[in-house]
Amino acid sequence: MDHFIDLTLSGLSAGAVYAALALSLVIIYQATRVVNFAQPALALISVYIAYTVSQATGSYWLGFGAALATGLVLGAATERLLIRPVHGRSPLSAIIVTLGLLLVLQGLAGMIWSNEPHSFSYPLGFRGRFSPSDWFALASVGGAALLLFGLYRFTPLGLRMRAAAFRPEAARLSGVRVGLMLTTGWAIASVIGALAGMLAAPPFIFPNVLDAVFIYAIAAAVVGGLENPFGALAGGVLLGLCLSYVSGYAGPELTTLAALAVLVLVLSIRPDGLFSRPTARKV
Amino acid sequence: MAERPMLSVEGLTACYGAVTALNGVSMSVPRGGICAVLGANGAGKTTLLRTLSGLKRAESGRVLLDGADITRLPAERHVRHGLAHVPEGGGVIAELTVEENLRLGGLWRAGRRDRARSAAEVLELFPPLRERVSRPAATLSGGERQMLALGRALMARPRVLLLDEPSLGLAPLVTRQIMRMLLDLRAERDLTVVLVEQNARSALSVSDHGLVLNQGEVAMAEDAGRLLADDRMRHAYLGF
Amino acid sequence: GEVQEGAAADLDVSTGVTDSSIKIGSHQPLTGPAAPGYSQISIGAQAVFDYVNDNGGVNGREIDYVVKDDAYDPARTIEVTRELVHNDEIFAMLGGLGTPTHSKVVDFLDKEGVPDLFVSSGALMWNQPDKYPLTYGFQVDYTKEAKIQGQYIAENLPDAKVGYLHQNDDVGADSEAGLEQYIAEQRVAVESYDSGNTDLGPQIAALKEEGAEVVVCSCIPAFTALAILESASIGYDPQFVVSTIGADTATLKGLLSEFAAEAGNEDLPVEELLDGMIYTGYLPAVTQEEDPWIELYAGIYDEYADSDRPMTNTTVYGMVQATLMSKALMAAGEDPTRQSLIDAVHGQDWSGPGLVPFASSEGDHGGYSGALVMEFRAGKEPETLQEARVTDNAGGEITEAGDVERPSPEEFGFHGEG
Amino acid sequence: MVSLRNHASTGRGAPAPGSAAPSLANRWRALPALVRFPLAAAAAFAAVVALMGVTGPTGDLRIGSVGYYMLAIAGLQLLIGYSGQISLGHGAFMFIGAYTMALLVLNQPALPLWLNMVITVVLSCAAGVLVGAATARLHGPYLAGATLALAVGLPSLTVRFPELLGGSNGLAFSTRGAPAALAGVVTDTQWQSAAVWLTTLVCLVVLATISAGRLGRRMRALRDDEAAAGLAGVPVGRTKVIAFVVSAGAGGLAGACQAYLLGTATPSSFTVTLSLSLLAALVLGGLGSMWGAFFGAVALVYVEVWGEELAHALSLDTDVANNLPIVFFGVLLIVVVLVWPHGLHGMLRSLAGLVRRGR
Amino acid sequence: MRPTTPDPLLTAEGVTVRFGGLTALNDVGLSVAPGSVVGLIGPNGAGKTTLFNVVSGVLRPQSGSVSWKGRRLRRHRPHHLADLGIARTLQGLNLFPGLSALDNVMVGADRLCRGGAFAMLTGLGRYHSDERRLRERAMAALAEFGAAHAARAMPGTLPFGVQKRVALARAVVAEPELLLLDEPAGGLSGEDMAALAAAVKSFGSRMGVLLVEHHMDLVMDVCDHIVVLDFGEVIAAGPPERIRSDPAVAEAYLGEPEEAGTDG
Ligand SMILES: Nc1ncnc2c1ncn2[C@@H]1O[C@H](COP(=O)(O)OP(=O)(O)OP(=O)(O)O)[C@@H](O)[C@H]1O
Ligand SMILES: Nc1ncnc2c1ncn2[C@@H]1O[C@H](COP(=O)(O)OP(=O)(O)OP(=O)(O)O)[C@@H](O)[C@H]1O
Ligand SMILES: [Mg+2]
Ligand SMILES: [Mg+2]
Repeated sequence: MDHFIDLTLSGLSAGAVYAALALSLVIIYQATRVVNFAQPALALISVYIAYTVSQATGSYWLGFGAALATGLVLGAATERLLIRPVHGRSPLSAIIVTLGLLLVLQGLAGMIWSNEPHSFSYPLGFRGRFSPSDWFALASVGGAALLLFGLYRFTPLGLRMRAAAFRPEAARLSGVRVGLMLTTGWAIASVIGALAGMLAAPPFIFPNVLDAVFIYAIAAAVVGGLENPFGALAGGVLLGLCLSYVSGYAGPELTTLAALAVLVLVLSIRPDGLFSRPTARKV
Repeated sequence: MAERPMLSVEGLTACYGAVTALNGVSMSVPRGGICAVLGANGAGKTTLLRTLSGLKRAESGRVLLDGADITRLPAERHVRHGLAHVPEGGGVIAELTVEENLRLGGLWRAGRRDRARSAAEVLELFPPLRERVSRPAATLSGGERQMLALGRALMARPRVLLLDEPSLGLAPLVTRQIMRMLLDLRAERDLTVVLVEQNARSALSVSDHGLVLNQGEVAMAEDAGRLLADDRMRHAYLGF
Repeated sequence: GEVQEGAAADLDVSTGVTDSSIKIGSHQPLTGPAAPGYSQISIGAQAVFDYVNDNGGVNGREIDYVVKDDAYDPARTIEVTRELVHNDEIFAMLGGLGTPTHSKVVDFLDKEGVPDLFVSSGALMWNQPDKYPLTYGFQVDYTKEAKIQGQYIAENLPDAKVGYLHQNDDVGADSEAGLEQYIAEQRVAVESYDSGNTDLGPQIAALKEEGAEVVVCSCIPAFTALAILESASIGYDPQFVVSTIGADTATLKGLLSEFAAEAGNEDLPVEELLDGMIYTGYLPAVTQEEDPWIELYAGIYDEYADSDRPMTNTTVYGMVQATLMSKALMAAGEDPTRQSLIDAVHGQDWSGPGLVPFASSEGDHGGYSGALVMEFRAGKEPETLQEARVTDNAGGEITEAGDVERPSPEEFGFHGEG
Repeated sequence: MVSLRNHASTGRGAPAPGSAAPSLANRWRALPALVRFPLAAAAAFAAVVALMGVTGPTGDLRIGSVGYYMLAIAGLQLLIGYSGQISLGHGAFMFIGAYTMALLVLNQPALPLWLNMVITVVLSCAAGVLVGAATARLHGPYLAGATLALAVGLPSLTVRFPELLGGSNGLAFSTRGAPAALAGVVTDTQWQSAAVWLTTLVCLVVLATISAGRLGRRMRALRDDEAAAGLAGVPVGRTKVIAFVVSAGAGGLAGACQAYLLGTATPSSFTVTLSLSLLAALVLGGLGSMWGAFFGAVALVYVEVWGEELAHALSLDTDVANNLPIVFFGVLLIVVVLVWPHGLHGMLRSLAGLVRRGR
Repeated sequence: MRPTTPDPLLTAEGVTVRFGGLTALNDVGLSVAPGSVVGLIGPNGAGKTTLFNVVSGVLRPQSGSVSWKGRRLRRHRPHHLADLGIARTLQGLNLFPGLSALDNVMVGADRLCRGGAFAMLTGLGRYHSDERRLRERAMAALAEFGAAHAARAMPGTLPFGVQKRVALARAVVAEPELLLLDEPAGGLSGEDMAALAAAVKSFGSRMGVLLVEHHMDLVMDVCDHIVVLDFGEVIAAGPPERIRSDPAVAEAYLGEPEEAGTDG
């Protein structure tokens, strides 16, 4: 029983991290219909900046702020410089551009900070069954999802962002500054991505540190449905728990297969994820 | 014309790559005027409207809205100047609900109360929409989408309305209602309308003025009544 | 289908040797998920070669060390190895890294007649003189080391419940084979991890659940650090016994440096986390600053290494490989051929940098053949709990190695005009 | 106006009047696919053999690598470029193929190579049926996510069944090289690379035939508009599955060729990176044409090499040098997609167009 | 219907479709005889497209049945239509933008192939004869609608009217026995509309046609029989003359009767 509770708790805190990165994927997907493969790299650079800042200043929270700010800038810049030129082309173009950016940024991180791991601390204490850091992860990710949900559903900005994402031309005719909205979407997403990075990276950072988390984040986003921030949250937690149980009871080498199984199971019942809206009418 | 025209276009030219779709088009519509733009498929009618609303860049020429040059403004600024465009095929946002689509249309205007009133008016105008306010626009029938597109444009309370084939897919009764509505709006708020239509007869019947495009050039600009009456022109350009 | 045996390659050649240089090749994971940690090895080796070249080279020749990145992907290893052999025309291979990777090129190197010295892996397969006459191991293999660990635990902690924490590849399997010979009865749990998944929570929780008082950790450094942190986080305090691959204390300290304040001891925060850790080793550690070899290496590192990070045991590992290589090349004579290099390797007395005897005879290609047992002491020199012992990787006895002679670098003679 | 636009739109492929070469090209294009594709393949094979005459042993190996990557990418081309199903897990089929080949060589050494290849194709097609059927209802990112999970999950089977699949060290074996009669004339690697290319080209002929014909048309139709394709009589689900099966077969065979050429099958060769690289190479080479597969495969094999040579030539700091090839590939991806939306193939075609117009 | 008409091709009986709380079709029936052109009209949202969707297997009705040549269709899917001999155009264009006009039409002709899966996959057997026949048939169909010149062009580069012709050619190339047309005249100019009317009339001799359209001139001109839907129910059915003067239809759909003829 104790073991079960341990696994549940560790699954929850891992799930929160998957959820955060999944959330950033969902936002970008909603904003530009792009699955952002560069997300882990954007988060990675943010985390390295945080590392540098907190090394220099000695303050974790200054670094934390710097990471979020870096995420904001990087996200916006990526959208402006790389995504906008391929806007309206096939989804593959965007996938490849973000893949390219992933390679470039991971390579750059290796060039600047080397491929060696650096020690990187948790936001709060890491001791305890469900440590303060775990609480922080769960609370900050849940809070972010709530804020986003509110933003999208109830504010004019959210409405504008959705309109710009779905039908840019129609949105422009209603006075929406489409470019600005898409950039905003990317910026918000990358801030959350940076948060995910800050939660996922400890105890070490190195250029590939977010790779595995990213795979699970994609799985979580798909399981939850890409149309809904709560989907990402639920998908992340569900996946975190499943993987923790599988790893604990059946062996860690099965975790990736378990992720595949969860994905196939959910998608065979709901092809558009758990929280998708009813499928749109096509004819 | 003594009064300053609401919309005036001078020597507008627009191209798609090597194809010149609009070639030196000039026109002017007085405040409260309704101008029908006619022409065969591919004549450049849609291109004209898209250039007017800034969706397409003009190669040369000027567009003046109530005297202000709006040629180089990006599309999203036009609606603030009071110019609304209902594109060909409506352009509703299928993923949003009917209510959200309408809300979006009025978003740039301040005043929540004002917006609510417009929404009520639009739903009054198109009763089928009222029963479907909370449904995704994707589930609407073709005609219902067209109504929604019009409604969204009206939410902006435009001074000039550009309509691209509004009757497409609409039942005759609704088409007639829309034509009548245009007349009402003109009477009420001095709305100026540029109306692109295949259905030349019904378009001309509500217009003051008709403009016939042929291969991107103005083939004829005439009083609507006279166009309707002139058999020769009708056969040559309008095919009826 | 399987192939027929080819004729043995001609070894009386001096491929890669010019009047002024000798070309040596290696494949290392410089990028990708396996890069962290390991990229230090070639930096260390390069620094030693630079030092050698500045100090007379080997018999007057400079060593040209060519490292190719294989990203730990065997397909790439095969490609870069062929490139090294055919295009770069290396004289010999040094310290090709990784079991899954290097195991795919031993046949090829053997067929091409390229001496394959000092493979960077503790797998058992390098020591098969009949099958791979040109391949020589370097580090103590996983089974030997585990036997020594097992015996130590059986003798010194006979009543403790033991849990294993393994990497789920040959490191884990070979170690378990060794441990089981001595402490099968004491073992209460076997947990494994995948190096792609940095969440050790479930494994540590399971070890705690089974009540393991000793945890034998056959892990790479990052996972040793993770195990320590994870245990600390759930308030579990077993005695860790760590294999040499994961016991690079310098690296561990670096990895744990941020958790200093957490450990509670403000003066020696990081060391507190590692205090009392038992580990096995066969090379001097960077922390042994008095050791003449470490002194030399530290000097070389400062002067030549292309790195702004502190030197670690992993660096020392590469440096020792390079030192041994240089010595072998010196011994291969004025006009080295591949055959003369092999002969030199066979007859060589390697005592010097290492703390245990090194096997490279015609019949035993095993490399370092045993280990010491040490304990990490916060703020102090590590304490040697048990002097060097050696053994084989099957069911053989463990014997004390006796006093291992360690000539100083000057006496060792691994560079010069000859 | 109609006729004018019509002319403009067909102008790209149409011959410039009066020049001789295009008429030849036209006659070539008029040949039935059954003649044209095998002829082209035979010419390509001759070119490859000739090329191996002048490259060194490493070059021979790389030529072989280009061969099997090309096969895998061509299969992906059919799946993505034609049927529009974006798969991020094609490496999984290579994995299946490579392990099938390895197990056959190790356990059934008497079987001839061609039979191994046939068995591989059958097995990987069967895997394709499973995957295709499980994903037929999925769209866009959902399909991408599911296939990505496949690529990540499948190789971990090796750790689950270490006795059979060799654990994380994988399987190593040696394959037959050149026949004794040719010893000294042809090296083993040359022989093996040629065998890989022969396999690849035979499969490319099949893939080209499929994509040029009815099945290819069905796939492109459902890629463009699934609902309309269904109403026009295209069996949507079945066509999607067939696309998966065919491309899985090609991917599996590519994996088998890799295993045969390198004599190994190891899980760390089949990471997500492989799947993503295949996709990247496909787009880099150019979607929608089998030439794209060729350029993509060349880029996949050689960009890394050039990047390393560049790093070597610049004698950079280690950290920078180590990471330069990755950055190099990333920049190439971004630049090509931004500047030439139709990939390297598109770029070369437009260059050729410029040259022709310039004459 | 008239007693002389042959057995109907298609019959729908008691079809009811609900979307959540909204009843899109309520107990609707209709039938199409070979060689007849049946018009289906009604206000926007009346359920015309929904009925098409039921007939073509896109939607499954909550109750009611669809029969083809007297046999009840159960669980049929859209791609079965072509094999049954039914073709459908969509509201809007729905050409395949990545295929040339000719290829678009060849997709529609797919069912005329004689070769099986083997030929498709290997290029052997009937592969080439099939390709050749399909191409010839498709060219003939394009020529019939006056779009032969556009065969190699991509749909996006074609004028709207020509695109519509290509879509029609794609629908009829496989010689269906029943053609379902959903607003074929939308967006067409007068000239193209006349051509369309002629084409639909000519279909009448070869196949049954079920036509949804808002252009009353066209409907009245080409249809033998008209069914009027309103709020998902049939409010009138009969020959054009009767519909034109039906007061219920006028109120729901056409507007005041004296204006009824002025559209088109
Ligand atoms: N995106 C485009 N790319 C290239 N050419 C285009 C594009 N859009 C329109 N054209 C061409 O520009 C010309 C004018 O087209 P436009 O759509 O303005 O005509 P229209 O009068 O609105 O026709 P319709 O009655 O069919 O709507 C046509 O020749 C058309 O082929
Ligand atoms: N998938 C769906 N989900 C919810 N409601 C739907 C769906 N499809 C259709 N409806 C509703 O059913 C009604 C009938 O729609 P249908 O498309 O059949 O109308 P129609 O007669 O074709 O109209 P039009 O002439 O405007 O095209 C409409 O009110 C529409 O909103
Ligand atoms: Mg138009
Ligand atoms: Mg409809």
